[in-house]
This record gives sequence, C-alpha cells and structure tokens, in this order.
Amino acid sequence: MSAALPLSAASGANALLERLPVVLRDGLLGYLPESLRWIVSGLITIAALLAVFGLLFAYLTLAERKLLGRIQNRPGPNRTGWFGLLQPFADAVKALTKEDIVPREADAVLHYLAPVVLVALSLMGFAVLPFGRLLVPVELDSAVLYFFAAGAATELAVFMAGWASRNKYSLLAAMRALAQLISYELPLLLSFVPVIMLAGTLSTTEIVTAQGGWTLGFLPHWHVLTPWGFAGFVIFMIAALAESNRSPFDLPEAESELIAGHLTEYSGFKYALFFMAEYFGMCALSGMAVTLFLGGWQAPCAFLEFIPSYAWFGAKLLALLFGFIWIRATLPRLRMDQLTRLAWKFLVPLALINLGTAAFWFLTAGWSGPLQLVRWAVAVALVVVPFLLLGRRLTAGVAPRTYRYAT
Amino acid sequence: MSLTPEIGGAHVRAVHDEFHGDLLEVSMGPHHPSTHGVFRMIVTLDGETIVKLKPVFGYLHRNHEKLGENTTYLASMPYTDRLDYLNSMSNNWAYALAVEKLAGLAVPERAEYVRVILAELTRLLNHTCLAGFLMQDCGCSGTPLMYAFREREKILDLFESLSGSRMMCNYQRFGGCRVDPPAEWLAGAQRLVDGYSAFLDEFEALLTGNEILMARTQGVGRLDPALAVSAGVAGPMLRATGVGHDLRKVDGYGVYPRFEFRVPVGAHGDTYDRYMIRILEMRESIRILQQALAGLPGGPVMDPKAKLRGFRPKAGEAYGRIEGPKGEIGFYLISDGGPNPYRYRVRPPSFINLTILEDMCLGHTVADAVIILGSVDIVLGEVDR
Amino acid sequence: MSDAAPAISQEERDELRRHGILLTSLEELYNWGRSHSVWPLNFGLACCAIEMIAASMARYDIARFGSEVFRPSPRQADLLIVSGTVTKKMAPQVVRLWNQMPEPKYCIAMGACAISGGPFKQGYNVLKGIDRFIPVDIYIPGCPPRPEALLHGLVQLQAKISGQAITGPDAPRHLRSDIECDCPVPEFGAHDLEPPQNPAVWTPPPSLVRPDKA
Amino acid sequence: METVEQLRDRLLARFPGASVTVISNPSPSAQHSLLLDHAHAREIALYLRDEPALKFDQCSNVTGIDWPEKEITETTKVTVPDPAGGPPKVVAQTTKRREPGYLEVVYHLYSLALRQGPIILRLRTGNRADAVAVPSLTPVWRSCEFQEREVFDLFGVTFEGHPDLRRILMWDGFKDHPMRRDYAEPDDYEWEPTPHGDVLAKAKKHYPEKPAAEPAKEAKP
Amino acid sequence: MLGTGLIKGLAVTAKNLVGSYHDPARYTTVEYPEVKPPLPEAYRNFPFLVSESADDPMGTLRCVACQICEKECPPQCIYIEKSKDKKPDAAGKLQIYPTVFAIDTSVCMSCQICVEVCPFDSIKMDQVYEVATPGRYGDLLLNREQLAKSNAYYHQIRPTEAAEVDGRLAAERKAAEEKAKAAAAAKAALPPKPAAPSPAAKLPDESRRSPQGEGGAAKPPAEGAQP
Repeated sequence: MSAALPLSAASGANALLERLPVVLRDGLLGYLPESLRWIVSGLITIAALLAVFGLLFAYLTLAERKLLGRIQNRPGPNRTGWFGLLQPFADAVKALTKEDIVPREADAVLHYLAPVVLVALSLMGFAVLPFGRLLVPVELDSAVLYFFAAGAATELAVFMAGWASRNKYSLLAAMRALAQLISYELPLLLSFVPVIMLAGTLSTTEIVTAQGGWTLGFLPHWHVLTPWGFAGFVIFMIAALAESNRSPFDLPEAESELIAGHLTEYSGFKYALFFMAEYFGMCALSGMAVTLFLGGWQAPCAFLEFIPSYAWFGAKLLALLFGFIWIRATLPRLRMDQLTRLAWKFLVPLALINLGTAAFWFLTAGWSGPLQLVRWAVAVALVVVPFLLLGRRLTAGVAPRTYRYAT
Repeated sequence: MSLTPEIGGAHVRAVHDEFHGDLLEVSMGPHHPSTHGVFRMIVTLDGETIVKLKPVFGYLHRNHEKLGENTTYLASMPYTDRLDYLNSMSNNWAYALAVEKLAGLAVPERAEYVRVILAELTRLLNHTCLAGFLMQDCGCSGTPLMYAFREREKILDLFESLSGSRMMCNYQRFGGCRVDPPAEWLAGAQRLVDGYSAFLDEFEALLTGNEILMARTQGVGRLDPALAVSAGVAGPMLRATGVGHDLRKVDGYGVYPRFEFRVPVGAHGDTYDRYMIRILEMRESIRILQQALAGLPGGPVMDPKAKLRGFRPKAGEAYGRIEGPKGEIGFYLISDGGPNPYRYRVRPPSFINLTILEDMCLGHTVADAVIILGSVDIVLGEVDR
Repeated sequence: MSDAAPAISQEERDELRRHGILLTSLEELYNWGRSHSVWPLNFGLACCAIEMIAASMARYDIARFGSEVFRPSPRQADLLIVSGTVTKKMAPQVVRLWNQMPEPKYCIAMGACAISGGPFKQGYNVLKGIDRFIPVDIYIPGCPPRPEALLHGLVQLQAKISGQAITGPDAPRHLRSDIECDCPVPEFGAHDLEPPQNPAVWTPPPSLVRPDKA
Repeated sequence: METVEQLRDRLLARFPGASVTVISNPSPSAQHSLLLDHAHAREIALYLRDEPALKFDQCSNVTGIDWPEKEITETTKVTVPDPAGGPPKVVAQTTKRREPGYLEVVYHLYSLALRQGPIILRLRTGNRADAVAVPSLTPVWRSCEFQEREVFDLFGVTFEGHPDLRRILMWDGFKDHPMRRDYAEPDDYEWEPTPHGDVLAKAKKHYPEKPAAEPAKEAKP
Repeated sequence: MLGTGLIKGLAVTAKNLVGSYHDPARYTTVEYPEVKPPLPEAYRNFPFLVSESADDPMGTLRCVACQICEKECPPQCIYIEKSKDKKPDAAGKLQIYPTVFAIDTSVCMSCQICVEVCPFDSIKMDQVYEVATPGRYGDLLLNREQLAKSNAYYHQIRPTEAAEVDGRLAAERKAAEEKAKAAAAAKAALPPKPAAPSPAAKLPDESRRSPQGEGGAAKPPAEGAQP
C-alpha cells in the first residue's frame, strides 16, 4: 500500500474509520521482523481483496438472481438460509463437489488452464484500483495501461476455453469472443483517453485526486459531469458491457444460440471459476469506471465527506453493478455483425470526436462568465450532434412500422 | 451502415466461392435451448453464415394418427389436446368441427359463442407466449417471457375453472361444449379481456420499439408471398407476407361472420412483421372477445341429439379446418361406419409452416436462424404428432 | 454413522464416533449443498415442458428453491427433468445427455409419458418409460402434472438427497463402486431400439401386481 | 365454384387422354373427390394451379390411406330353374372375391386467390407391395415436400420426382411403414398393469406364473 | 432517436422492480409448499371411486363393475374384474361389484372421460396432485382400496356437483322404489326382481347422461325421474 496521503479536512472520527484498514494491517505487521513485512503486507492485501471481492462475487450472484426475480414479479432464491442468504454457499459446495469432466477429445492442458488464467487475469486488474483514500494495493505510474492490458488478456482465456473444448459451439463462441475483443478494446481505450489527457497522468490515484473538490459545496468535479466526460462514460460502460460479456453483448455464451458457448464443456468448479471471472471482470471494469469518471472514492457533496472514502467507492461500484443487472434484465442480445458495426461505426467515431470535445474543453478552461455558457453549449453540441447523426445512420432502415388491414 | 444490411443468398454464395473457407456442420438440437422442443436442424455454416439447413423431425413422433385410428371418436378428443399443447381449446374445436361435418351435427348458438370466446382466449394465450419465447430467443433474460406467462396464468385459471385442467382442457364435444360457462366465469373472462390491452401496451413498451430488437428482426427471414402460398404456409406467418387470408373471414365458420374485426397484414414478411402481426391480432382478438361476451345468447350448449357413447358416423369422409393460432389446423377423417375412424389425419400448421425454413434462413447467421425458427411458432407436439 | 456400527466394542465405537462426527458433519454439508442447489437441465420434450417452464415462471418460481438456473449444457446441470414423451427416436439422445451430466446427478420423470409412455404408450415410436434406460429418482404422475406437483417432486428430491449417506449401502450412485453410472446408449434397429431396455437399470416388477384376467 | 362433376368434364375436355373419376362421398360433408391417373396427374395439377378460373394455388393437406386387400362376400339372388321342372327357385348365391389392396394419396387443394375449395385429388398405387409409386406433386406445390415425405415414411408410397425422398419421422434405418394397417409393432410390453385387447395378448406372454397365494391380495376381504 | 426504445424498456422493468414491493399484480408468486393455491371446483387430476360410507368403503362402493369406463378410457389405464356373486348396494339392491379395480396413474391422462360415461356416478375426479414418489411400481398403480373415497370427501372437494349428484341419485332411487311398489301391487304374486343379471345390459338411458353435468357448473336436475 502506498504511504498515507495527507488528510485534508478530515475530522477525528473520519480519520479513524478512514485509517481503520491500514491500522489493522500495520498492527499485524508490527509483530513481524522487518525483513518479512513487505511480503506479508502484500499477502494481506491479496487476502483482503480476495475475501472482499470473493464475498462480493457470492452475493452479487445472489443479488442478480433476486433482482432479476423482482423485476420478473417473483422473489428469487429465498429458502436457503435466512432470506436465501446461504444460496451462494450451497452453490459453491455443490460446484466444488461436482464431478469434473474433461472431454476425451479436448486439449486437456488448455482446458484446465483456461479458467485458471481467466480468474488470474481478471483479478490482476484490482491491483491498481484506488478503493479508498488510503487503499491502493499497488501504486503504479502507468496504472491505467496496466489495468487494460490485463483486462484485454482475459478474452484470450475465453478463446483458450473455446478452442480447447473441441466443441463446435465452443469454437464458434471463441471466434466471437476474439472478434468482440478486437472491436471493443478500441472504444474502451478511446473513451478514457480524454481523462488521461486532462489529468495528465496514467496513475489512478492522481486521476481520482484530480476529480476532487466541489463547486458550491455540492457539485463535484467528477468527469462524468462534463459533456465529454458523460459521453466518455457512456461509451466506456457500453464497451465494458461488451468486454465483460454481459447482456446485451453476451455473444460468446449466447444461451439461445450456442448452448453455453465457450462454457459448454466445462463442469463443476471450472465452470464456477468462469462465472467468478465474469463477475470479477465486471467489478474491475466498474471500479475503473468509478475511478475514471465518477470521482473514485470522492464524496458527492462536501458535507458527506465524513463517510469513509472506501464506502463511497463501494456505493458507486454497487450502483454500476446494479445497472449491469438491470440492463441484463431488459435488453435482447445483439447479433455478431451488429455488435462489431456498433463498435467500429458508432462508438469509435464517437469516441474520437469526444477526444476533440475534450480538447476544446481543455483549451477553454479559462473561459468564465457568459463565455462559460458558450463553452457548455459548444461542448454539448459536439457530443449530441455526432450522436444523433451517427445514431441515425446506424439505425437506417430500422424503424417502427405501421400495418394495414386486409378486407 | 445500417444495422440490418442486405444479406442476400446469392451475394453470400459468391463471396464464399471467392474465399474457399472450410464449411462447418453444426447439429442444432434435438437438445438445444431454442429449438422449442426436440427439433433438430443440421446447419452448414460458412463462418457464421448459413449455407445449408436441413430440418430433422420425428423426435416427438408419438403416433397420434395411429392412436386415433385405434380408439373411438370421443377418445381422440383428449389426444387432440396434446397436439399443440399450448392451444388445446382450438385443437378441440377443429376436431369437433371435422366430426360434426362428418356426422352432420348442428351446434347450438350459445356453444358457438362459447367456442369463439375460448378460441380467441387461446389465441391470446398462444401469441403472448410466442412473443415471450421469441424474445427469449433474441437473448432477453427471461423478463418478457415472465410477463407473458404472468398473463398466461390468468387465462389458464379461466380454463381450469371451466374445464378442470390448465392445459389439457378436453372441453369441446361433438355438437357442443361439455360445460356451460356460469355467470361468474363469464365475469372473470370479461375482467381479463378488459385488462389485456393494458398488458399489451406494457409489453410493447418493453420491446416493440427497442432498437436492438428491431435491428435483430427487421429484414431477417424474409418470406416471399408467392412462395408462402405455394408452401401451404398459413396463419400469422402467411399474413405477415401480405396475403390477407384468414379462415375466420374466408370460411366464416362458427359465428365469426357476426363479429367485426380486422385482419392485420404485413408488408415485408420478415421476423419483425411476424411478431407484430401477432401483437395486432391479439388486439383484434380482444375486440372479438368483447363482442362475443356482450352478445352471448342463452340456451343449451349441447346438441340434444348428440351421443356421447356409441358414436358411429355413417361411412364417408370430411375435412374440417379452423384458423388456429398457428395457422390452418385441419382434421381429415374417414369413417367406415365403425366406432373408430378408418383414417384420422391432422393437418398440422406448424409442420407445414416449416417447409420453407431453409429458404428463410439461407444467408443469415446462426443467431438469426434461432429467431426465424422462433417466429415460425412451432410446437413439436404438432410438428411430429 | 455411529448407529450403523453394531457388534463392535465400545472403544471401537468411540473411535468411530470420533471419525463419525467429522464424517457426519461433512456429510451434512455435502447433502445440504447438493440439495439446495439443484440446477436442472434446460431440456423440454413435450407438453410437460411447458408446465416445467411455468414452474420456473413468476407464479410458481422454482427459483425459491435455488433451482431456476436452467443450464442449457448438460455439463453444468444436476437434474434431468424428463418432461414429456420420450420417443424411440429421442431415447438415445436422452441417454446421451444423461451420460454427459457430471455426478452427482438426478433424474425426475415428469408426467405419465416419461414414467410409462402414458397415454401414448401404445404408439409404435414411444418408449414405455424412461426408466428403461436411465435410473429415475422421482416419478411425478399427471398429464401434465401441475407446476405445484413439480415443485412437490423437487422437494421430495431434496429430501431424498438429504437422506443419503456418503458411505455404506445408502450412498448415492456415484459414490459406490459396485454400480456402473454410465448407461449404454441404445441404437436404432430395423424395427425397434437395440437393446429395448438397459437391464442394469430396469427390472420388471418381481411379481404381478394385477392378477391375470380370467 | 364448379361442382366436381363440372370440373371433371372440364379436365376431360382439356386432357382428352386422361382418366378422371369422381369418387363420391356419402357423408353430410359432401366433399367429393377426383381420382387421377398417374400419367396426367402432374399436368392436371399444374392446370388446376394456373388456370385463371380455378387457381388452386395452395395444397393444404396431403395424406396417405392404406386400403388393404379385402375379401368381399357378395350375396346375389339368382333365380335357378328347378331341374325337376317345378317353379324356378330363388337361391342366394354367395361369391367371394378378393379386392386387391392399394395405397391412396389424397391432396386437399384450396384457392387463396379466389377463396374456393376444397378440391380433393386422389392418386392410387397399383398394389401395396411393389407397385407403390405415384407421381410427386412437390414441383407443383411446395407444401407437398414434407407431407409426401411423411406419406413415404409412414405408408411406403414412393413419389416419383420428389426432390428429397427420405424418411422424415422415423429414423433412417427403420424398415417398416407403421401407418399401414397390417403393421406389427415390436413387442416391448413387459410391464403392463392394465392392458386391453391386442396389448393384453402381447403382455400376457411376459406375465410370470401367477403365484397361488397372490389373488388374495386384492380380493374382497 | 437512438436509445429511446431502450430507455422505454428499462423504464418498464424498473416499474416492475418497484411494483413488486407494493403492487400485488406485479408480485404474483404463490409460495407453494406453505401456501397452497385454492383449486377451482372443476379441477381434476386422477379418478377415485365414490363409496357411500367412509366406515365401510369396500362394502358401499357405487361401482357395479359395468366396465364402461374400462372400455371408454382412452389410454386404457383402468382394469376391472367383476365379482361372481352379488351383494346389496347402498339402496339395498343386489349388485355385482368389482373385485379388482385398478387404475394405473402412471398412464392416466386425466381426461375425465371415465367420469362422463359412468352411468352410476361412481367414479369421479380427485384433486390431489401431490403424488410425486420415488417408487415406480408400488405407488402409481392404485387398487380398489386406494381408490375408494367417501361421498363426504366428494362433497368436500366438489360441493356443487356432489349435491347435484346426490339429488339425482335420490330421485332415481325413489322412482325405482315407486316403480317396484307399483309392480308389486300389479303383480302381487310375483316378487320384485332385485337386479338385472348384468347391469351393463340395463343401463339407464344415455341421453340422461348429457355431458354438461361434469364440470361443476350449475345444471338443472335430471330431466324427470326415470320412467
């Protein structure tokens, strides 16, 4: 963990809660010889991450099932333990004890490696996320680059899974996964280039710090509240949906088309690992979105700062995860060619134009008074007009229809 | 740069000839989440584009016709429930109609009205479920299907309180209906019909204007009207191509000529049209139901001359058909004067509608094939019998 | 475990109990996990499949039991609900699906057709009960059974799983070495399936329940 | 719409060499049908489809019927002169003749354009064993494709000119034609608690010997 | 504009999510094992045999083993064996009774045709659906003892229909008694015949069994007493 940043206007209670995780860790480390501290500190961080996000994964599956249920007018799991709270553990026990089948024809090594690699890679992203003011597992200067490099590699694991299974459906899914990877990596990266441009850094901590402060005490300086930031955030989230293979971009495991896609030949705990990796990836990308656009661990209003920073991070993360689930409950799936077309012909140009908008915003930072209004109007127009034009071209030939009646 | 490019078969084949890729043969089904039962398609793929599709039938061939020839006329009635198991009431009616034609039985007026009410409720049920299943095929995570089944349960409650069974109603009899619907049942039906438009509005708000859905379905699986007619395609699928053919209007069986309703027809014959025609048909069914419930006459629901047991029509043959929710469902019966039909044949609409499945799917992708099949609206009990 | 060991000395009994306590709690955890997370295969055959779908819908909501995760791939499923008529053309596929499922796995024969061929049993292409080829845990008669009946069957199955022991004669199939878990897939013959039943799974009843008609 | 007789006359006028017979239907439905010969069947079908006054553009239903060989006992009353010279006696004479069996394919045609129908066409095979071919009407109406395959599968009628004549409902290696009336299904009724009729006869073979003490189980206490 | 349809859809799901907490129309689950849904009177699952008294179900079965249901049952799941002797039924008339009456519920298709064709109102449809069992042979083939349920039970599950049936049976019995009395008066020398040798041969007129009576719907009482 990085050295503690100076606490600005923090009260005593805030400081205690804020420091609690670090204090606990340091208290543990105090009993160890100096030479071991660095490694044990790392292990503690990893353990804490695994515990928190492991639990989050468990309850996210439950939350998804219950929310889907509620949206569909039913309660969802509610019988295993009080309020269904033990359901994830029952699933875990079952998955752990389930027979593990490796098809005879499959490439046994790759078949085994794919879920392991996938989970490992999706966990790597967490290393650079600033979970709180004092909670950054690894402070890297090029944290954002590292994060997306690790994230991009997950699709290779999906491809591994699809290829190694020697199943036609898995193979189709693997091809889809690769095409999706190549298509959506670009808008994903382009969407946050403006953030880096404006913050002038690749370090996640500094990006969060750059979003600190409030106008009038309640309007935070988050990137999402600027025209380019909003556009970037939306593009980022769409691309994140695709990167984490979530509906409406869950083409690699499209249930109604490809059985279970790349997962078709996986059983037992290996399957659970895939599931875990999907949720980890979703959490990591949401965390990155929080960091880049939603002000990271910053509180939305000045007077709410007494709540510890990691709680704010968690709340924002959960809000985005709820969005993932809500979208999954509503939208149908895109087709492969539509998916790539959406990326290349809509999101990429939009992200590029957004780069220009951000540049305009950056150059006009000094404008004030009535010029501030002009600045906003131009920036909003730079976002909305391309969206409308590109949107119209994207949906050309697709429109609600009117019908006639026979005699 | 639209989401639905023109993917014609010829174009695709030309491209394929240019870059000789290896073709991949995939067997979809008989266990596949979106073949709507135990249907199987052997699909030859170039990349993800379909260059050949051969349907394989028979995984639910449970010898309906043979059993029909070995049992009495009456005993076949519960078997017709299990033909198209979503729409037992319409199947019952089609079979009863064919037998009534064969034996020359008359049906009391009240029974005709009750039959119309039940057939239109069945149409609502079937089209609602189809819309839900189609959305499921498009990749929705169950939500539209849940809403569809929420309404289905309400209709099934009505069926259950009238006939005793949720799905297998076994309700129609030769020369009338088994049970006279009591007043409270009719009131319940009226409540359901009154509330159905609101459900349809909500369902349409959920999906009809959805850009993803429109992009997925518009221009996908086009069907040419001439081919549709030649291939015997019937029902909403035929009307989606622009042919305004509805047996309720053409044959005017039952008391349908007394009701005012319109027949929606599509212009493109694609999957979206097939979906929308069904939505619009449900709105027309609601109109028919309102009229039928308002105009239901009194009297018996059973022809007093009709016999339950020992039913032996004179030798001869008859083909009776009605406009079922899936298309023209017909029964062809030959009597040799005995208690069992000599020949008992079902004209299964969903089986015949599948004739042109390959024509519709060529040049599209696997994802499209799934929704094209979904929009054909098959029930395997009827396809394979 | 401790009760199941008669005719041994007290020391041995204590010794066993010491192991037994551990064994019993593991067993409980294992059975609890298995019984509360029964994921069915997304596999419908005929009419009963519609009621099976209805059971997963809002009115009945099989999700309350943790079983709404209908997996489309047999590799991830625990429960095969044979929901409808199994025809002879379909029977090999069903057996294949069963073999593809990883242990522990369960089978529910839902509806008359799956149990005995039901109303269609006299058809030439209808298998007279899926228990001719694969072991069935729970039978749910009805044509089709109500969704509540399926839920009742599921509760019965959960109870059955909870009652199983890890070792001994009560152990589930997959934990016993004397039972072959893979079922041979029948082949299409010229007139019928070959073989028409799997003798390892299916045995005719020991004596006739019904006296012969005079 | 024209009556069947008018239609027959029209067809005979148009196709002089053809044989078109009206098969009348005594039932109240009064759906009479036309029996066509093989040589002209497809031409006549095309004519029915394309002739502007008829336009039977949809073949709704195709099915087969099995008419097995029948033994017909006819009783005729013959007046026999009494050889003894008495008044001639009326004697009932029974003659038995075997009517050969055949398979029949029935097509129900409707016109969507003119909203008329049905016209029912029938084609008959020579016998049930070797001469089981009829011309396929799939080139005329696409809807016959699967339905003729079904008739081939279940009845064993072969359709000449069908593009893809394979079994459709049963598996490929299946040998029998189960909808024929003399089809004997495989005996697999080992366990039948409540069989009747044919099934009972089959099931009985599988019943074990009845134990002597057994009947008391369900008998009245 | 691109996206309006998506947002409309999201609004519908959001409405349902919120509605599930306060609107009963948007939360339709019946929590089955604890809450059992009320079954409509017409609901049918498997047949049972009506006996007049609960104490002696085998002695008071209404069934006279006429075997009509056995013949008419579409999947042929009923098996009946007639008795060789006769014994008095509830009305005191000597009747043949079934020594064996078995229904294979693993075959039964719940079609209710046996109920419709039964001229003696002796077989009715039960409403028990919780019949899942791990045993294949023992639990699914129901014999006479398992099938017999009392008239009181019938009244409990189908009050309207049972009352109607009772009324009709009482009228029939009364008419039969009067007829017997009249016959006895006319032919005082001859003792009244208790029962026909074969009940099947002396079935009541079929038209009486107009099929409307079966669904629990209101139906006028049988058209007059038997002549």
